[in-house]
Order: sequence, then structure tokens, then C-alpha cells
Amino acid sequence: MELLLVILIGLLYAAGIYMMLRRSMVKLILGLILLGNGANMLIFLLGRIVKGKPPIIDSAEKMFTEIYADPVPQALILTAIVISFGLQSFAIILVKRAYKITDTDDLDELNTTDEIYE
Amino acid sequence: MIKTRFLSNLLLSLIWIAITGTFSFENFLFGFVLSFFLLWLTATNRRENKYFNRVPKLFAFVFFFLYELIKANIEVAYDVVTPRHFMKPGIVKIPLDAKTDLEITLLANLISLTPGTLSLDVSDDKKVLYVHGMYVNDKAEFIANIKNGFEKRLLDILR
Amino acid sequence: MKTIIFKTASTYLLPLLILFSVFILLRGHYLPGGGFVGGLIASIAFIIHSFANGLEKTKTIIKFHPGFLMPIGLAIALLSGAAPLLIGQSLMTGLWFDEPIAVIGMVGSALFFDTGVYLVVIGVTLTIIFTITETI
Amino acid sequence: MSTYDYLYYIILPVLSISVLIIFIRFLMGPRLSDRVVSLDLLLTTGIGIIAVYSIHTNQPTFLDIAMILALIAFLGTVAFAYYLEKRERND
Amino acid sequence: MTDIIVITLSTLGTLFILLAAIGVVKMPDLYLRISVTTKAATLGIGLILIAAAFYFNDPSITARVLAIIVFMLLTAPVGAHMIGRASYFTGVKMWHKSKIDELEGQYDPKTHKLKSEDQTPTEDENPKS
Amino acid sequence: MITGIGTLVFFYTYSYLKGHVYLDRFYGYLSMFMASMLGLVLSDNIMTLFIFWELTSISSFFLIGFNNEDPKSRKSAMLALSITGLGGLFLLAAVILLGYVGGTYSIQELLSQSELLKASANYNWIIFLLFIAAFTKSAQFPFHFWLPGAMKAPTPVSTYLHSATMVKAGIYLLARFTPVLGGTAEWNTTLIIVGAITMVYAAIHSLFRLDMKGILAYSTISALGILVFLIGLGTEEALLAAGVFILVHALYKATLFLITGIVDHETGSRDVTVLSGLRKVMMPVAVAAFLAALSNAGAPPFFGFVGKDLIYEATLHFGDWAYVLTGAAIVTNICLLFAGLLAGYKPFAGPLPKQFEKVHLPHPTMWVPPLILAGLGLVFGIFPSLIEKSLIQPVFTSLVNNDTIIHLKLWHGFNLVLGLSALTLATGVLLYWKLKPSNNLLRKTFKFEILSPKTLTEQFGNLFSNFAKLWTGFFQNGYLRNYVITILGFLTLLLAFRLYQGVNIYIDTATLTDVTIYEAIVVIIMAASIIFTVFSKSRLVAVASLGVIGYAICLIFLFYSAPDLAMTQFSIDTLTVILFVLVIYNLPKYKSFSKKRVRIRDGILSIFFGTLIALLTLEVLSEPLNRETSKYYAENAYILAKGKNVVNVILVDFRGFDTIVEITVLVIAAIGVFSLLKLRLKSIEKE
Amino acid sequence: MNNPYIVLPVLFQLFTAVLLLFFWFRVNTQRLITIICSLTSVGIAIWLFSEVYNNGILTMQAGEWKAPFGITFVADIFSSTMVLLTSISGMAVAIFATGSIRNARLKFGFFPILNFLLMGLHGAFLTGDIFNLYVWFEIIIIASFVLITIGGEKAQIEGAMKYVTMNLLASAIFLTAIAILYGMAGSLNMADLSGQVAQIENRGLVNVVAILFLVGFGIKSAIFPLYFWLPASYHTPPPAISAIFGGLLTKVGVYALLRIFTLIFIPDEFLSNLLIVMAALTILSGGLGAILQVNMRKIFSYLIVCHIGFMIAGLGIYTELAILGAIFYLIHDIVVKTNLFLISGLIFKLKGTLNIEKLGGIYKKYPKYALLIAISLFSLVGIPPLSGFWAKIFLIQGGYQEGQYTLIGFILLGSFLTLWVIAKLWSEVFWKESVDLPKKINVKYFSELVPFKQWVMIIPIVFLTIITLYIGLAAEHIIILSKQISYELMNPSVYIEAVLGTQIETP
Ligand code: NA
Ligand code: NA
Repeated sequence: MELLLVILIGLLYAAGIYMMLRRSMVKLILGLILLGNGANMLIFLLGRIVKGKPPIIDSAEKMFTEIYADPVPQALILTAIVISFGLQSFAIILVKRAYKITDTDDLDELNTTDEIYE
Repeated sequence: MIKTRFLSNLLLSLIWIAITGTFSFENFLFGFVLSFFLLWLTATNRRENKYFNRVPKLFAFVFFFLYELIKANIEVAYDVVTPRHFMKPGIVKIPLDAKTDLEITLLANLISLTPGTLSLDVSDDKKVLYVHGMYVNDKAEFIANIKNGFEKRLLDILR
Repeated sequence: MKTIIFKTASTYLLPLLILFSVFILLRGHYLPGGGFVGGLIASIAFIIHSFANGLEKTKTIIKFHPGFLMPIGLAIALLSGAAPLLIGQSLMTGLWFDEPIAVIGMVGSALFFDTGVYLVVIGVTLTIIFTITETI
Repeated sequence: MSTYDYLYYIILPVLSISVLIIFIRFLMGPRLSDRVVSLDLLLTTGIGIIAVYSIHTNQPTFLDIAMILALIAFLGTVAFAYYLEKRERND
Repeated sequence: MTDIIVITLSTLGTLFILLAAIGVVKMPDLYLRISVTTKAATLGIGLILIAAAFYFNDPSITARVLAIIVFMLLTAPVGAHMIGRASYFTGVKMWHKSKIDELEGQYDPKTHKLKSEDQTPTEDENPKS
Repeated sequence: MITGIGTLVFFYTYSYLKGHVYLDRFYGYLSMFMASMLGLVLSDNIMTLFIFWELTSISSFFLIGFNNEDPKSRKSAMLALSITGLGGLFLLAAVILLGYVGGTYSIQELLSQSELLKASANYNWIIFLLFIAAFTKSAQFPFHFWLPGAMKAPTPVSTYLHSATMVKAGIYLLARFTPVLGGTAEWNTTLIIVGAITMVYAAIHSLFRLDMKGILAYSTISALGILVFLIGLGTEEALLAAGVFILVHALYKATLFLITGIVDHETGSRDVTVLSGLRKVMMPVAVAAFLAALSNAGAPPFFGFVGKDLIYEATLHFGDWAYVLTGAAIVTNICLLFAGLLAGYKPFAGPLPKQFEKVHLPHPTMWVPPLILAGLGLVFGIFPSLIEKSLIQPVFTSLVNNDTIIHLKLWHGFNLVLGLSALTLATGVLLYWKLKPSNNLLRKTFKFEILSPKTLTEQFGNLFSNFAKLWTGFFQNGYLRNYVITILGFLTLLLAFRLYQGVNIYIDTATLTDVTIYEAIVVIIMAASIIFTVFSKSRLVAVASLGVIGYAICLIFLFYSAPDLAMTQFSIDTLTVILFVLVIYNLPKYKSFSKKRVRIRDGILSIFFGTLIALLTLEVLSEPLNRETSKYYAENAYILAKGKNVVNVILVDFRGFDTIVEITVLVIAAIGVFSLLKLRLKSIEKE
Repeated sequence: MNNPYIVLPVLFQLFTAVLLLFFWFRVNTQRLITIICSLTSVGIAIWLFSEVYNNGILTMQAGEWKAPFGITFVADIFSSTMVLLTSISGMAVAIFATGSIRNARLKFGFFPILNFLLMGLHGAFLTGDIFNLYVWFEIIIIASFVLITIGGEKAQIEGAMKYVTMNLLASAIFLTAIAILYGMAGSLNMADLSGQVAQIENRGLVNVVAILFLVGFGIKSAIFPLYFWLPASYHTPPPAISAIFGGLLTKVGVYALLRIFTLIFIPDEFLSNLLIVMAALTILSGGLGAILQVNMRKIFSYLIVCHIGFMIAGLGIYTELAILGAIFYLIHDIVVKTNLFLISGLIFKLKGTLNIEKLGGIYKKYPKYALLIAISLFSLVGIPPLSGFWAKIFLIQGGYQEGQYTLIGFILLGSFLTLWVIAKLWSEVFWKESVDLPKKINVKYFSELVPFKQWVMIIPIVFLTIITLYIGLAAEHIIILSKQISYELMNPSVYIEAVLGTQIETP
């Protein structure tokens, strides 16, 4: 399974980057989300995966008696997911606002702030 | 009014016990307080219905519903797995005897839940329900089936 | 959206979902769940309600701007995190009542903390969604 | 064949294949509504998979996830329906 | 005994889901797809969940399973209704062999009013195709 | 010397700028400048020296730009600052390098390190940096051109800057470091060549000027060239000559500048072709001017004569190249003589034109200082011993770093040097009679401007500015996708290189978990959805497809023991979809804007990058993982933190701080969304 | 030494922000709270600094979980200096903002967000945990997103698109790096990681991860070729916001680079060379950009890039001396850049434009302001003995020690370009005769402000100018401080011992 996940992660990164390189603002956001998903999966995989053993201590025990999944990457991902949710919401609204102001989805038309004279 | 409120409250407390899975007095009390708070939170001026004295009818209805569900599912299954389609689909207007929102909603949902029929919408004056049916061989029969089956039983319980 | 069916269903879903969200919040320390998911579910309840009944209706139910939950939640989380400082211990040190309380189990600063998270999440999600809905 | 094996070798694969079939409709479309319907069904099937998986791994905890799925899967459908209507109005 | 119940229920449930899956691919129009899938899947999932309840044989889990089923019964038809209605109003066509469409013309896209007048189209009027 | 001339300038300024609104400000700059110069000369620490050096540059910037509303004045100030500022940075580099090589910043201590410094591998660097610094400051060819521009400054300033002080800072620097670094072939040859070119070039240039200040500026440059040249010769005679010439030049050049100022102030013109006969209206000024011109000419018995003699003596005694060098010195002196006459004699001689009849003598504070300075030129010429001990000896001693006692004499008897002096004098006067400066002539010299260092520098400046435009325009081109591709391209290259350097992937298949059919199907669906998201033609379908990706991830989390994650991922994913759906319908058409070629390029880059990440992941997977942290959590979650869901315990306890920050992020995002959507500035509030 | 109160700077900012949120609609109350709290936070920062300066490194183990297991907060001299500078700049900006930012923006959460941003900065400086650092970075970027877009004008949104995209990209890269780091070392505590990473045999892998961190932080610090977002966006929001951005945001990236590359990844030859090349080109790009611009704030933006190059140069040279230079420059730059952006705000209020071609006559009309501003401008240039000068000495010395002559050349070039640009700015804005600009209705001119607002705009500028002068004229103090920091950085064992050595009994 690890190999398949590696492929998925590579795919997520590639797709994220490809979308980020598009000129459409919406695609840009989609790309960022894909990239974020890729990073989360990466943390997950590199924390090493264990099947069917959630890091929840059995109700009768005080600590784990058998193998369990590493809880740390899970906590990290949880935090990362939530944070990216905040950032993504903002980015989505930003795109909406940008469109309202510039009336285009084309990022190439948002290049006046870099001009020397203004 | 007060009674129905109380009943809803009780019901919610029971659901609370069900989902927490702990049958104890404290838990019930907690659930009760919690759902009381929630009812207060969500209360709008809609009319509550009294439903508790219709328990036997409810049970009968559940079995009727399950029967309909399975029967219709099999019917549809046959059509799905065989290559040819035997359907005669159409959208039919069904006049409603159900009056309140709850009645209409329950009816519509039940219709949707049984295979072959799908409630599309209710007219704004709540007089008719538009239903999409897979087997509308005869419109009158289709309407009658629904009116005599689901609607009648449902209204029996609710009223 | 003006559909009686959805409207009616949402009226029943709202308390149900909030109930469920509190359940998820309280059990988080022992089983999957916690303030975050709990908060999300509660806000989803209100979102569904607002879809069905219109924002104004939902707002009258909530009775104040959901944004207010944000500072309140943050304050709760901050206080439960910073309380140990008052007794010279490090931030976020767990403080616990000695005896478990019925239903909820062990009550400690962690629970208050999670409640803060719960409120913040509701405040945030609803602020975002409601603002968008309003300005569409 | 034990229940365990049966679930593992028959039920889960069949459910997964169902998911795959549903996904084909998602890809095919042709309209947004079709995709939404298949997405909804995909999630519903997901609940089934989770239920079976929780039996298979003997982890009732997973049923909680099924519960959340059941609760909010429908929100996606509602949102898309909302979108379809709003778009109609704005045209 | 539990095993047999679990196997039977899960098999039935799975079959219904498979049915829904095939249905969603095979059915010729959107309304039929909704029609077939919503209930088949609900029934299927319900059966599987009940199987799980039998398997774990624990009141708290049974309660949870019931809760899920109730949730599903509450939400699935509403979802189906929503998407079906929205699709119809946005002009998703019915299958060409459909017999009758009494909804046609009742919806006013400007005022979003759905009428109920009795100027019902005659039965043999050709449906919209 | 600095304070002496400075004081006189103060008095002079008093009248010259009387009534000017910012007089106090001017005095401020001037004092700062004087203080810096003093500091420069007095400091033994080279870092301090550098500080004062920079301060002179900056204060001269303010002085030159004093008439700041005149664009020319500003331009000159910029030019001066550019050149001297650049030099300053070279000095900084030199000073630090000296400190690094010599191990000290004290000049006294560096003196004892002299041999070590000269032998060091960095020696050439040090003197190169030092030379650039000195040449820019002292207006040596090819950095001389800022000085004529500095004429735009109010006169007393030009005076001070040109004659006495700032420009001499470079000379001072060279002189000061001669004992430390001098005496090598590199040192001497460079200085001789640069000095010689400067003195001849500038002297010839001064022939064609019409503006009194222009004439004086070029003659100053030439004089500075002479000084560098002399320091380059490096013999004791040459250094003595340099020491004397500094003073000579300071005296007469200051006089001439001040006089130019008076003339300008009173007549409103500095054009030598217009000015004449002014002696009739301002006799004391004329006297001072004439005295200065004579001293400049090196006529006996003026101090200038002493100076010039010493120069010739120095060049004549310089081995093989004596004749060439002496020739250069003679040419220079002839031109300077001419220039001196033009500025000091011409305006006062001849008939008085009508327009100047009303001109009157200014306030004594203006004309007395030049008169004193000019008078000193005569006095020191006749009695050189007056300053021999007090001024020249210490300078000389510090230059040669030994105890030789010097004797200055006005009269050396008839010898070759005297003959050369006479030749210079005669030719210069002859030239003055024959060559009448005119606009015509000046214009002819403009033809050569194309090749002048100033033009070249300006061209270089333009070139540089074009380069800047090109560079900035290339990188900061306004297109976000170009920025992203640059960043990612850079990252990819580095990653690829580093992976290539150290990669050795091996996968121990035994440690991997099996693939079951349901997992495989989830993976297939996810992969298909990713691709579908990328290539979908409809935004909403892409969003829906994104939802599928999220749900697939949710299932993967579930299969691999992360129920909390699965829940969160699922809820968040649904919310994201809702968000998109709410926002998206009033977004524009979803188009593919880019060309096929671009898409292929981007595709290749992204696939390459994805592959790199995948390889990297594989590599990490083959490494052993330290499990101490997670073990600690697992053991203590319940016992110490009273929770059984370890993930939640981590979130609210072990790593609770992350969570508090995380919810803060959410709050900020919500406020951001709120303000982004709700805040509409009225047009009156937009700034 | 353990001290639970070292997180006070963070908590106090959070407290302030929450307090401000409760007064959402009361703009004047917010102003008052902001002024009081920003002064208090400077007090706290001074307390922290003196504690650390006197007692050595202080640590706080959140939740009393011993070192590698919980989140550790570490206040060493470097971080407490940064906290101090942050609160000083933050205070200046906050007070300036009470006068300069329009009520419309204040009603939409400007002050709370500003305090959240400061909280993020404090947290980033104080944390000793790499994932926690990520989280603080996220607070910083989201708060900066909100600040940069607050008001939602076209230029703001355009700039924000780039700013947001590239910062999110940086975050993704940073997160990827953390994922791999955790996958290799199994720890998140930076002190612990130092040891763990050193033990990893697969150096090739470590090098790759170092690259990810370099690029992730590099984007945030605006190094070549990762800086593009900065000139595209920094001039778009109101000046008070630009000020906090210009002064602090890129610096936190630099801080992170300095930390990571002295504590966890010791640069090998390739990385050092890479840093040096990047530093040189950063200086060049910033300088070249600056000489072309006509908008004052754009000039400053490019100069930020240029001067970041100086700091990175110090890291690239990697000697105690060079890092001393980088630290000194960092300290100087935070104060001066903040002040310059505030000054640009003042000038805008005076004249209604920031285009240097249109500006002019400030020297004539406002000689006192001109003098005040001149100090900052020429400090930036590094005219000795003003503050910018001292750092360069150490950088160049460091460069000589390591034989980095080309880099020295670039440093000098950068200094020259800065000099030229500032001189041009001075000549255009202050010297040039002023032309009558048409009155803009949308500008609230300085003269139209109530005296209170005028004062709160001038006082922070004066205050920062005094600090600038102090840094320059009492340079020996700063040199001693920078020396200690640089020593700390180059000898991380002290840090590691402070974090891991003094383990507390768990409750
Ligand atoms: Na969390
Ligand atoms: Na949780």
C-alpha cells in the first residue's frame, strides 16, 4: 500500500503544481488545496501507516497493550487540515473579490502592481 | 402546546441516551436539560403535533413501509439488471389531503424512500405534490395507490 | 430555497445535529471526536437550517451574531490554557477535578479547552458561511 | 469460511466495485446533477464500507465516522441543489 | 447464529448497493437514477448497519446504528427531492420514453412560484422530450 | 589649514549669503563638513578615518545641493555623491581588508606591519581599493568629472571643497598610506600614470572654459593630478614638493574662488569673455586676484614659485623617465598659468563695460579674506622659513616616515629648474595673448565629449539602468504564474541535484503493508479524481471532483487507523465544497487561457516535481524511524493526561499550544472573510 | 532555566486581541486599548529581555511535559531580542495606526488582527518546536493576508493574490519539509532534532530536506529568486500595515533560516555556496529594482529585498563574525524599515501622493520632519556612524576571512545602489521644488487631522528614530549583543542543553 500512496502523493503534488501554474484564479486555489492534501498525506505516510489500530486506548486498559498507529502525525495533520481550511476559505473569498473588482478570472490581468510606473 | 413541547423534550432526551449509549438517570437528566435548552434555542412559532397516543398505528405503519420498500426494490431491481427497460416514467400531480408541513414532508419523504417514486416538489399553496414515478402505466391508479396507501395511513397516525 | 419538505426536515435536523455535536465534543477525550469536529457538526446544523429557511430565520434562532462566539471561545481556551500560570505552572498544564462527574467523565482544563475550540469553530464557520450567503 | 473472511473477500470487494461503478457515472456526467447524485451515492456506499470495515477490524469506533458521514453527506447535495437554483436565478 | 444473520444481512445490503450502483450507471435519465439509487442505497446501508449491530451485540452500538439509520431516513429523501427539483427547474430533460409530465409549465422561473392549477394536461399529451 | 581657510570662509559666507533664508542650515552643513575633515585628518584609526571620510562626502552632498530647488544643483550633488560615495565603499572595503590583513585599525600600528602588508597576497587588492577611493575623492582621471559639477554649489563652498579640503582628502589618504603601503612598483607606477594623465588632461581642458568657476575647477583637478603624481614619484624631493604645493595651491585657489564669488555676486556673471575692467570698481579684489594669479603662475617671489621649482626638481631627478615626466609637468604648468591669468587677471584688466559701471565693492568681510590669503602667498614666498617648521616639516615627516630636515628656499640660483620655470612663464603668458577663449572654441571641444569619461560614465549609467530594467522586468514581470514557475523550477532543480547526489532507494517489501482490493479501488478513484480535477472543463465539476478526492483521503485515513482525521477531513471537505459552491456561481467563465506549449512545459515540470517528491518519500520510508515521542504519548496519555483518545490528548494537552494557535488562525480567517466581503470603502475613504 | 512566564509576550498579545474583539464596534475604545496594551507589551518584552540577558536561556515546557515531548518555548538572547524589537515596532505601528488608519478599516478588525500578527511573530521567535513554528507562521500569514486586503481596493487585491499564493506555496513546502523531517527523525523539538538529524546516516536525505526548508523560509524572507511577491504587494495596503510588513515579516523568515541552519542543518559547502549566490543576487535584484521605481513605498520594498541579501550573506559566509554582521543588520533593519514605511505614511498624509516625481518641497515646508526623516534615510544607507554602517563592517570582515570577494563586491554594490536611491529620493522628495498637487478628496490630509492624530503619527516616528540613532551611536552595545547572539547560534550546544538538559519532573 505504501507504494500506491507514494504514487498518490506524487500525483497530488504534481497536480497541485500544475494547477498553480494556470492562469485561472479558481484553478490556482484548487491547486493549493491539492498541494495541501498532498502534504497531509505525506505526513501521514511518513509517520508510517498501521492498519486498523487507532491510537485509542482500550476502555479496559491504561495504556496500549498491542501495536497502535502513531498518534503524532495524526495530530499534526489535524492541525494542518484545520489551518488550511482557514487559509483556503480566505483564499476562495479573495478570488471572489478579485473577480468582482477586475471582472476576470485571468491572473494575467492582475499585473499592475508590479509595474514600475503607476 | 406545553404537552407537545414536553414530549419532544422527552424524545430528544431518549435519543441522547441512545447515542451516548449510557442508560443511567444522570445521563437522562443531562440529556433532558440539554434538549430542553435546545428546544428553547430552536423554538419557532410552528404548531406542534401530539403524537404519542398513536403508537400502535405507528408500528403497523413501519411494517407496511418496510414491505413496500422491499417489494418496490425488487421490482426496480429486475428492471435494473435486465438489459431492457420496462419503465413508463412520468411526473404526476397528486392532490394532497395532508395539510400541515410535517404531514406533507413525511408523506413526500416516504414516497421518495420507496423505489420507483420520487417527490419532486410541493406546490406553493400546498395543494398538490408532484411525484416522479417509474411505472406510470395508469395515472389514476398511480395516484390512488399513493393516496390510499401512504397518505391515508400516515394521516391516521398523525391526526 | 423555498421547499416545504426541506424546511420541515431542517427544523427537526437542527436540534438533532446540535445534540450530536455536543455528544461528539464531550467524548473527544476518550473516543474519536472532540471540540473541532463537534463544532463543525454544530455549524453544519445551522448551515442546513439557513439553507432551508433563509439566513434571517436562522439568525433569529441564534439570537446574536455568531462571530461573538469567536472571542468567547478564544477566551475560554485562553483562560483554561493560562490558568496554570497563576499557580506558577507552565501554560497548558492539565488541571483536573479529583472526582469524575456524571456523563461527562473527568472534568479538567482540557475539557474547557475543547469547549473553547468548539465555540470558536462554530463562530468561525458560521461567520464565514453567513457572510458569504449575505453578500452573494 | 468465517464471517471475517466472508466480509473481507466478498462483501468489501463487492462494495468497492459498486463504488467504482458509481464513480464511472461521476466521471461520465453528463450534467452536474448526475455527478451530484453519484457523489451522494458514493458517500452512502462509503457508510456501508465503513460499517463492514468496522466489523472486519472489530473497531466499533469507526461507526462514529459512519454516523458523521450519514449526517453531513446530505449537505453536499443540498449545497449543489442550492447552487443550481441560485445560478438559475442569476441568469 | 449471529454469523448467519450478519452474513445474510450484509449480503442483502451489499446486493442492494450493487443494484443502486448499476442503476445509477444504467438508468437513462437523471430522475430515474435518483429514483433508483436513493432508496436502494438506503435500504442496503440500513441492512449492513443492522448486521453490524448484530455483530457487536452491544446496546450502545445498536443505539448508534439506529441513530444512523434514522438520520439516513431523514436526509436521503430530502436530498433526493432537492436535487431532483433543482434539476427539473434548471432544465434537465426527462428520458424520451417518459409518458407524462404534469409539472411542465407550472413553475414560474421569474417568481419561483409553483402553481397547482387544475388545467391538467390531458393524459395522452406527449411528454416533453 | 582647514580651520584657517574655514574661518575665512565663514566670514565670507556671512556676507555672500546674507539674507538667504537657510543661512543657519548652511552653516550647519559647513560646520559638519569642517568637523569631518578635521576628524579625518586627525584620526589614527582607519575606521574612524573612514567614518569621517563618508561624512565629508555626505556633507558635501548637502553643500553642493544647497540650492536645492535648482535641478542642476541637485544633479551635481547626485553626481558628486555617486562618485565619492562609490569611492567611499571602496575605502570601506580597503579599510576592512587592511584591518584584516594587518590585524589592527591603527595607522601607527599598521606602519610597523608595512612589510607584512606589502608581502601579503591581498596587497594588490588593498591598493586597488584604496586608489579607487582616493581617485574618486580627489577627482583623478577618470573620476574627475563630478568636480566641475560641484560648481553649482554656493561659492564659498566650492572654494572650500575645491581648494582646500575635501578633494585633498584623497591626496591625504594616499599620502597617509604612502609610508604603510607605498614604495612598491605598483603603488608608484599607478599613481604616476594616473596623476600625470589627470594633470595634463585637466590642464588642457581648463584652456577652453569660459566660466570662471569652470576654469578654476579644471585647474584644481589638474593641481590634484600634480599632487598624486608627486606622491607617485615617491622620492623625498617629490614629497617635499607635494607638501609645499598643497599649501601653495590652497592659498591661491581659495583666493581665486572667493574672488570669483565676489565677481559673480556683484556682477551676476562669471563669463570671462564678458567680464573685464573690474579693477576700476573693486580695486582691493583686483589686487588679491592679481597676487593669486601670480602665485599661480609661479612667478618669483611668490610662494607658487617655490612650489613649482620643487616639482621640476623632483621630476628631473627621477631616473629614466625624467624628461617625459618633466615635459608633462611643464605642459601642465603652462596651462595652469594660462588658466590663472584668465580667472585672476582677465576680468579686472581692460576697459570696464557699461553694464558693470554700477558694480561696487562688497562688504569688507567678503574681500578681506581673499586679500589675506593672496597676501600670504606673497609672504610665504619671500619668507618660506615662516612655515617651514610649523607646516611643511610635519607633513613631510609623516609622508616619508624619517627624520630628514627640510629647507625651503625661494632662490636656488640659476639652474635648469629656473630655466624651466622661465620657459613655463613665458609660454604661458604668450599663450594668454594668443589664445582668446570663445564659445566657438568651447563648442569645438564638445566634439570630443563623446569620449570623455563623463559621457562614458553616463552611458554606463544608462546601460546599467537598462540592465536594471531588463533584470527587473525579467523577474518581476507581473505574471503570477511566472513567479510560481521560477520558484518551483528553482526548487525542483535543487531537489533534483541533491537527490541525484545522495539517492539510493531500496524498498524492503517485507515491511510494506498489503494492498487489498478495496484500498486499491480507493486509490484508483482518487487518482482518477485528481486527474479529472486537473482536466475538467467545468469549475463545479472540478470542485465536486475535489470533494471525491477528499472523501477518498478520508477513507484512507479510516483504513489506516485515523478516525479523528477521517472525521475532520470529511467535515472540512464538505465545508470546502459548500464554500466553493456558494462562491463560485458568480465567478466568471472557467477557461483555459494558456497555450498548448505552455501547458506541456508546465506538465513536464509538475510531473518531474511530483516524481521527485515520490522518490524522496520512498527514500525516507526506507529509513528507520525514532518512535520515542509517540511511545511517550501512548504511555502517558491516560495515566498523566487522563484521556484515552491519544490524538485528542495530544491536541488539547501535549501539544495544546498548536491547537490554540490553530483556532486563532481560524478566527483571523473568519474576520478576513468578513472584512473582505463586507467592507466597502466609500470613495472618500480610499487612499 | 525554567520559567513559565516567558510566553507572556504571546499570551498578552492574544489577550489584547481577544479584548479588542469584544469591543468590535467601539473604535475609540479599541484605540485606547491598543495604545495601552502596546506600551504594556513593550514593557513585557523588556522584562523578558533583561531576564534572559541576566539569567541565560530560559525555557518553558508547555503543559510541563518534559522537553522533546511537549511544546517547548525557548527564550535565548536572539529570540528575546527579536521579541523586543517586534514589540517596539509593533507599538510604533499600532500607535501610528490609531492616527492614520481610517475608521472604516478599524471597524473591520484592524487592531485585533494587528495584535494577532504580533502574537504570531512573538510565538515564532519563542517557540522551540518546529511544527509549532509552522503554526505560528500560519498565524502570521493569515493575519498578514487579512491586513493586506483590509479595505479591498483593487491594488490591494491584486497584490494580495500574489502575496497569498506564494505564501501558501511556502507553507506547503514548509509542511512538506516537516513531514519528511518527522519521517526521518521522529521528533519535532528543535533542540532534540539537532541531535537526531546529526545522527542520521543518510546525509543525502538530510541535504534534500535542508533544501526544502531553505526554499520554504526563503520565500518568506524574500530571497532571490523567491522574492517576487514582495515588490508586488508591500506597497498596496495602508502605510501602517506596510510598516509592520516591511519591518518584521521578512525578518521572521530570516530568523527561521538562521535558527534552522545553525541548529539543525549545518550547511555543507554546496549549501553555503548556494546561500552566498542567492544572497548576492538578492542584493542585486533588490538594488536594481529600487533604482527604477518612482513610488516611495515600492522603492522601500525593493530595498527590503536588497537588504535581506545582506543578512543572508552573513548566513552564507557562516562565521561568527559574519553572523554577527547579519544579526546587527537584522536589528537595525527592523527599526529602520518600520520607520521608513511609517514615514511614507506621513508623507502621504502631507502631500497626498508617494510618487517621487510629483513630490517635492518637503525640506522647505517641513524642515523639522525633513531632519527627522533624514536620519532614518541615511541610517538605511549606512552613512557612518548611523546604524546601517556597523553591520557591513562585520559582514565584509567575515567575507574576507572566508575569501568571499565577489560577495563583498555585491555587498558594496548593494550599499552603493542604496546610497544612490536614497540620495535620489532625498533630492526628489525633499529638495525639489514642490509643485501644487491637486487636492484629493479621498485623502485626509495631515493638516486636517485633529491634533491627537497628528501627534500619534509623529511620536512613533520620533521614537523609532531615537532608537535608530541609539543603534548607530551606541553601536558597541548592539555589537556586544549581536556578538552574544552570534556566539549562541554558532555554539548550539548551550541551547540544546538548556532545552533538554534541565528536565522537569512531570506532574
Ligand atoms: Na486541532
Ligand atoms: Na479529537
